[in-house]
Amino acid sequence: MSTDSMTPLLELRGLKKHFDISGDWFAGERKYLKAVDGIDLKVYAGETLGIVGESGCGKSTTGNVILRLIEPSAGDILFEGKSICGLSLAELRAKRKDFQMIFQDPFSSLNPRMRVLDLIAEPLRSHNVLSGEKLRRRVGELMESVGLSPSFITRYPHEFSGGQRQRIGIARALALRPKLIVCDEVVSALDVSIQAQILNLLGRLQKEFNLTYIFISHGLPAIKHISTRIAVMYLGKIVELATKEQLFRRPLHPYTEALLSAVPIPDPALARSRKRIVLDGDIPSPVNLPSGCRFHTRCPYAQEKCRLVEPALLVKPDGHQVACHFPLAETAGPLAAPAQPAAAMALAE
Amino acid sequence: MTTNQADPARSGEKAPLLDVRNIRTSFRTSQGLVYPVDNVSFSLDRGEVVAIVGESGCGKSITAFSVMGLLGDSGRVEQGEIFFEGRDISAMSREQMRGIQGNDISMIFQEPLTSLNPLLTTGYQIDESLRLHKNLSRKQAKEQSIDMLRKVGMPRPEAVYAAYPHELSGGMRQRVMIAMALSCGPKLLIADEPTTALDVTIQAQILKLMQDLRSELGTTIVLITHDLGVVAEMADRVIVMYAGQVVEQGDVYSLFQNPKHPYTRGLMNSTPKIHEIRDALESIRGTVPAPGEMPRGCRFSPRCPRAFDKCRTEAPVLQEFCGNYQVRCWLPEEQEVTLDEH
Amino acid sequence: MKRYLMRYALQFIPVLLIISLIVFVLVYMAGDPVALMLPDSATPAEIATLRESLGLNRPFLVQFWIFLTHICSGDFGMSFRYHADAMSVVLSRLPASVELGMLAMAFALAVSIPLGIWSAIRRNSSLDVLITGASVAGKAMPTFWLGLMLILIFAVKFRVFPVSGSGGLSHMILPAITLGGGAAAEIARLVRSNMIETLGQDYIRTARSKGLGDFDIIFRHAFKNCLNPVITMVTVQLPFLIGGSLITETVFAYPGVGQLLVQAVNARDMSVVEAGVFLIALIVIFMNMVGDVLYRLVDHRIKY
Amino acid sequence: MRTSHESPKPAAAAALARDPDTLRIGMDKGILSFDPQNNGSYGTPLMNVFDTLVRIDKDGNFQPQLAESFKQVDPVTWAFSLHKGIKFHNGDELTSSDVKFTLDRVTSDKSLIENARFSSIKEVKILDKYNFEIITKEPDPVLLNRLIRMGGSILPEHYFKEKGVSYFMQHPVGSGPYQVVDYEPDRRLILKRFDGYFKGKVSEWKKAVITVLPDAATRVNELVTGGVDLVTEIPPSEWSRVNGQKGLKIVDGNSTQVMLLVVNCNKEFPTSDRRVRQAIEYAIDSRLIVKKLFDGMGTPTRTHITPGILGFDKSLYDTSDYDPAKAKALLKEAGYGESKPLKLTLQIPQGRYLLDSELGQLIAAMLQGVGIQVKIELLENSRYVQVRNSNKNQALMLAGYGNSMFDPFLPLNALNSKVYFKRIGYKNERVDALLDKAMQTMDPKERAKMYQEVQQILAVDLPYIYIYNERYFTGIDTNRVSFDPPASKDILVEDIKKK
Amino acid sequence: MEAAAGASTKRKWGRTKSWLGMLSRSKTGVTGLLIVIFIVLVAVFAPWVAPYDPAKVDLAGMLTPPAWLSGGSMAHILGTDNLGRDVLSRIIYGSRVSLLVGVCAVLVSGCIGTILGVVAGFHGGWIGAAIMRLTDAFLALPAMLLMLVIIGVFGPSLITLIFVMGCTKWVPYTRLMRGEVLSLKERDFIRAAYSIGTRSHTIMLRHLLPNVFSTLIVISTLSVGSAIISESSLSFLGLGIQPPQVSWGYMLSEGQAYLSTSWWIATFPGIAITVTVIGIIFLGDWLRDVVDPRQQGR
Ligand SMILES: Nc1ncnc2c1ncn2[C@@H]1O[C@H](COP(=O)(O)OP(=O)(O)OP(=O)(O)O)[C@@H](O)[C@H]1O
Ligand SMILES: Nc1ncnc2c1ncn2[C@@H]1O[C@H](COP(=O)(O)OP(=O)(O)OP(=O)(O)O)[C@@H](O)[C@H]1O
Ligand SMILES: [Mg+2]
Ligand SMILES: [Mg+2]
Repeated sequence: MSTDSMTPLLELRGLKKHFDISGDWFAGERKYLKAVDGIDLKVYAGETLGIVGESGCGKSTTGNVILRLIEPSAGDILFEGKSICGLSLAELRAKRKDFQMIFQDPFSSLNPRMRVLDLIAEPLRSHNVLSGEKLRRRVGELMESVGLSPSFITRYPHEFSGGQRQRIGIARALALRPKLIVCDEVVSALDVSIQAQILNLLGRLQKEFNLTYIFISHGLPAIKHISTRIAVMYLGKIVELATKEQLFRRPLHPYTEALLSAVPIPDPALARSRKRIVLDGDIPSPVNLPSGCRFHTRCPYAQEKCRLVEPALLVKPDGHQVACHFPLAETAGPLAAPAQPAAAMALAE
Repeated sequence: MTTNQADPARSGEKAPLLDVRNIRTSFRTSQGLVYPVDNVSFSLDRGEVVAIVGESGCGKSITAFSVMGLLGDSGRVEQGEIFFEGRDISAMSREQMRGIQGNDISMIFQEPLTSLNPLLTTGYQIDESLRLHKNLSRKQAKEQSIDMLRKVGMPRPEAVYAAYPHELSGGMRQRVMIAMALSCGPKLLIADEPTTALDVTIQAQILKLMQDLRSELGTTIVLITHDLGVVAEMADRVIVMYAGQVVEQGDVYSLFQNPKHPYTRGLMNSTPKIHEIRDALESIRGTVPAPGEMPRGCRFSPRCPRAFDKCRTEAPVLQEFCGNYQVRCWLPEEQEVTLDEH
Repeated sequence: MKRYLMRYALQFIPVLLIISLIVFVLVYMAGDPVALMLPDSATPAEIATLRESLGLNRPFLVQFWIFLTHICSGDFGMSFRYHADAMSVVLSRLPASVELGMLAMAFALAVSIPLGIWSAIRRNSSLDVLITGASVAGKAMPTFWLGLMLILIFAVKFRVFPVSGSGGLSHMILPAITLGGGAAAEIARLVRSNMIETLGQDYIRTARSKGLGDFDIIFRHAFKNCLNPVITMVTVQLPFLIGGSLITETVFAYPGVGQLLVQAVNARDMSVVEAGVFLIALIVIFMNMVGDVLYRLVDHRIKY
Repeated sequence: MRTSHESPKPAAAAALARDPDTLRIGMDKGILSFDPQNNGSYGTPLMNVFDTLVRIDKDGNFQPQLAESFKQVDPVTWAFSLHKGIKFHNGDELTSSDVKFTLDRVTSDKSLIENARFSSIKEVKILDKYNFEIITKEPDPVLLNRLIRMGGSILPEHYFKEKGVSYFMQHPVGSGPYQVVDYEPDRRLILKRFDGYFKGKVSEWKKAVITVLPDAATRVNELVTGGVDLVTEIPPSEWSRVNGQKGLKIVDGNSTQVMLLVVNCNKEFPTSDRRVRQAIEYAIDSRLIVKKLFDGMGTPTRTHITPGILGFDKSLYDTSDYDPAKAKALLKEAGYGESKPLKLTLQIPQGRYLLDSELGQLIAAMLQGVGIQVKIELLENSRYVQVRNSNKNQALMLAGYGNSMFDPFLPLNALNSKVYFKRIGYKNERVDALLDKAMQTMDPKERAKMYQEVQQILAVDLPYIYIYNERYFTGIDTNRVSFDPPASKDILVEDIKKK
Repeated sequence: MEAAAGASTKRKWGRTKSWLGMLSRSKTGVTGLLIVIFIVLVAVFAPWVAPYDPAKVDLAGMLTPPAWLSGGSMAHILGTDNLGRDVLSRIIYGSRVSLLVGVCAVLVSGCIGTILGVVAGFHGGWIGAAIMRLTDAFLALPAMLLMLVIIGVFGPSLITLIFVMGCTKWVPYTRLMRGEVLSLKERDFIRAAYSIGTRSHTIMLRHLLPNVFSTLIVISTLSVGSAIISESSLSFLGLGIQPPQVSWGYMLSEGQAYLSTSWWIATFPGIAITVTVIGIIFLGDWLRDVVDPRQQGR
């Protein structure tokens, strides 16, 4: 997909979100949790951008900041070329028609005391799009399009299974015909069988309504299945950004490599024969970030430079972006080549 | 590396470590009795890693709780026996059971976030079973606990010993759970979805840890999960459960290579795989029936793409295939099932 | 934590000031004390004279200003009723009230926690219904009724406790029970529902899986986890028990701040009301802080 | 606020309880302050600590107390001579200058509650250490009545001036038969017999412990359990418990308190019609009320002047004009009947007087019996006082007035149109003239006559409808004490005799 | 859509049925409902049920004990009070004021408290802080003073009484509701509502309020009892209802003086209050289940 010439649907410029966790007015020194620490990203119409990373690396925060559910600390968000950071709350509310979110937990993201009708109708009502019988009909259509029977319209969320609830969430996000949908871990809480249903549904809807997705997940297989491009986040920053094919064929960042190697493969023969990179230690605290490259504390290839200088996200000629002083393919580090489950990856595309 | 782990155990002892025979577990609910586990049998040899897989709600955890005697006030094992080292533990009093719980059999729970008491230090929670079962003094218990924490690969075990669960990351908490479960050197460890709540890098750490422990201590492990990837990496044998019943059972290689039950096959096909790329995933339509509303005949029949009349009227039984392989399905076993039927 | 407490204390200076001002306005609106001070036969002229000599005939704003300047220097003025420094009048009552309030709370806790736990363990049994009924009755029972009944039974009939008065623990037991009864009822209900919830938590199952007995499960694992609402209750109720127990104080002739304050309100004894409200506000604030410290002690997850 | 820090330990307090030389009294209310000139409440134990120049006896005669003798020199001058050798509790001798200091203080400091009652005094002239004269501004026939008031208690000039008011309040010194040992406000007052008392040993009790027990049931419970020897103010609802107990008894005493209806005679009220007022009086069966509420312990009255007080008129006392037929007739005459019933509001204080709301509801029921429609308005005490003092009283308002000066002028002057005209709306020139004159007449007999005439007029005009003269009820442990309650309601230890 | 509409009416009926079903399954719910219905009926039909005029003073029959005690008579089953009024009739009439005041006071204070609590929890910031400091101030303020002033301004009446109690009893609601809202606010569905573009007041009204409802029911049913009791002390001071009106609380206070000699005057209204409150609490427990869709059909 050649996208460079088009104006992106969404553009993030130096986006930062630092949570103030000092919590104390009189505290001498303020403490910040740097959940998102400078992200530049372009999302083009019709594509699916996947964001992966460990738990706590700032994926959800990024998603929330994009929708301004959390106010960014710095940086700019441009939607269709226009900044939405300066909008007043009322303007923003009107603008919300265009970008919607589907939440991670289908159990907690639906108000247990509202009926499906009200849940799906809420965005339409809030923006005074439709009312009365028309509204009801529209809700019925939406339910059908996500594969729910309209006869469920007066039920409460608890009367549905997890997959069905997630469909309600999707229907709600679709109600206003948005251009962009941020899917925050929409399948993580679901069973594999239902995961498949939802992933397929999202794919179908994307074609049908020409949607753009930002798909946030820590489940690599799912993200691989649905995305066109993938951004890998580590501790509030994007460390690698490439098309799905590039990323899975040849990851350039050691972190991506470790991530890929850690994914269990549901094939006993393959699983037990491949080489796994188990990262030591836990993700460092986002309050006291390590100096230099954020990953150096866990990186098997870390060198002196990594401790001192923070690498920038550089674009390779093929469009593959990586923030590493010693990207794997170039340095051809000791573990680089065999580490990739290359054989398995180069399957039919 | 763990391929033949089960063999020595099987030949070494005649009686299996755990033998679950036809158990049926009931729960009292406001709608009357429900049976989330119905007619489940399996046996475990010493040193084996057996995985139980299945969708959410199919009775995996309840099976484990039945073995542990943790069904609570409203549930009980209504039928069948559970033999642990030859003794029927399903008939034991709560008092007797307490001597086995945490000592001979221990369990790692599904949610490391909620399964640790948030108001007690991790050290206290590990010490507890040592003091109870091994009659250790506070000091001895502390030493052993810290030792155990070190064994599960915890950095700075002394600090972790004094920490509260909320001060630890998810992976650390899960390791505390494991340390807790292993502290008394159990013969059987039931790990209920030990990695589901964790992300891949931490999951990899934990899985590695469990493999190491098994090879070091020879602990028998029951691994409950719905992640087929984890199963493929860890298990010697796999038990597939659906709606409270065992539908397929066999060694990991045969099962993954040639799953016989349509449900198992459905599960495999709906799993997105990192080493393949497909346009659309196959999915099993419908959902797991609730314990109160089981369909007639084969419980999977409403969702089964290959169900025929008999399936809808008559419940299949678990049939033995070659060796230790069992399937609960009416499909003529001879009819070779191929992976790519669609 | 220290900083937190400091901030908390600072935040309350304006609150105290505002409370004082509200009280001033209310007392002013409630009418002046002169008519209440003088005997029934006082003539209008006599009333006017006294009012003037006490400065109560001055315009509202003037009085308000005088009050404001005094209160800022910590001077609450003289009590019209007692002809003594208002703050020292209130302070002289405080120790007795604090003692009684604490004992009442101790009693409430001693009774309600075991009962609450018990009815949680045996929930929906007849015992549970009985305890529920008793706590509802405890909440709906008027204080004077409870107090007088206790006196009639334990002091008059069986003579195990003195009827009234102060001095020693035995004098405080009946008033403490009377005062703590309502709080006990409420806390018992709270403990019950929290205990039920806690016993359903995953970590209780974890504890069971270790083979722990019921006692250990309840007291080592569950109890601490249902303390939070109890702490809230204690911190909300204690100021009431200390400052608002008119009936108990009257029935047991145990003069405390509650009685004093009501009498002062009735007599429009502005300075005493002001001083009393100020002190009670301090207690409320203090209890808020104590509550926060306790939360933190019980639950290390809470950060300030 | 503790007077001394050696307050008795609990054990000591318990020991006190059984001591044969200690009198234990349970009182319904405490003292508000030790300043006798600034103390709103009467019937307190304060008078054990202080002493006045003169006292009044049961028959209304003035008896010397601190003053050995006293006589009127001219219409405005009274000469007194003090007992010699009277000691204050701190050892100072009580002299004329103490008297002057005391009376000067109460007349000059307008913020003192007692100030108004002493305003007729112009000055105190010291003749010598023991002799002095009190000079009034105008002839004052009731000067001696003023001096018996609590405000006339003689204060120790030196001590008071040296230590200041607030110290005095905490460590009071008087010249009375008992001195203060320990005091906790609203809780307990412990008195010790003062050995230097000028009259010698007037009482057998070495000590007195006066406990405040605000709740009537609690007072009785303490008496029943032997916690106290004497308790004040026992309401009728508790009598049966006291009398039912062996060794306990209720003793009743005369008081000057009279319950009455303040009738609003202002034009806008139907009660401005005298016939209506009379009808109301005819409708109320005071004797039955006394019988039912107090078991007969009280006296129906048609006047405020009670026995023992100057101008007492027997014909109006212990009598009731109950006659419902006459009431109805009068109402009819005034133009009210079935078709046009008389409607009025009765204001009742709540908890201010003994059985006030019961009395009010009974009266309402009786008025309803003759066809008057009564709307009851219950008023909380402070609101009651406010309503009354701002003259917002309706047609009828229940009130109870005592007579702390034991002279007819205090209750009757209220009906002088110059005093409360707005409140009562009653003006009778003859009454005004008589009342004014009586205040300038020094001869008691003449004064008595004038007041009697006033009472007769009022009994016809009825600006106040009197109901009964209250008694007051003290419970005693007959094994320990005997007691003849005085009309002043003061609880004096010397009045309570040891058994 | 026809079908859906039909289904919805059917479901509605089904829902009502399931409420009743839930009620019939809950023994305490039935008990509570019966008690409350009984008392409401008694209150409504008081003139027909009561044997006597509750204000009728009878000097001949003062302090008659209940029928089963010696000296009692069947004419006054529960005895008479200090003015010879029939205790039973007074209890029957008293139910009117007591129920009205109890329920209305709780409604008023509950509304004030809940609104403030939800706003404080939802907005946080200085609005929230101001509201919470206000609750602190009200905790310290003597209720008596406030009552005196309000009643001084408006005069004593049933309305004033309810108003006064509303003004003094809202603090616990605010504190509790704020706590609930603070935790609800972090729930995903609130964020979801934001992301849709729902207005703040809609979020408070449609998302927060229904979810704090069950807590609200629990505390407010418990408060009805204390409201009835508070009415008594107010009325007894002359700040509440005026005779010939009666209320249970007023009877209690009137009977207080007679507790040690004629216990029945205060005890029977006390029992009436307790039974009513138990009924309301039981009913409240059931109501909490009814408003919770998750409990329906269980
Ligand atoms: N409101 C907040 N206040 C303070 N810290 C926050 C807040 N929200 C998130 N964080 C912190 O920001 C970091 C990033 O959080 P975020 O939820 O974006 O992670 P994530 O990548 O979505 O993780 P997960 O995979 O677990 O959902 C975490 O360390 C988290 O603790
Ligand atoms: N206490 C209980 N009372 C009644 N039914 C129960 C109880 N606990 C579990 N169940 C039911 O039993 C069934 C099996 O539950 P179980 O927890 O074993 O599922 P699971 O296979 O472990 O699923 P998951 O993967 O979600 O953990 C579920 O349908 C559940 O609703
Ligand atoms: Mg997230
Ligand atoms: Mg499970």
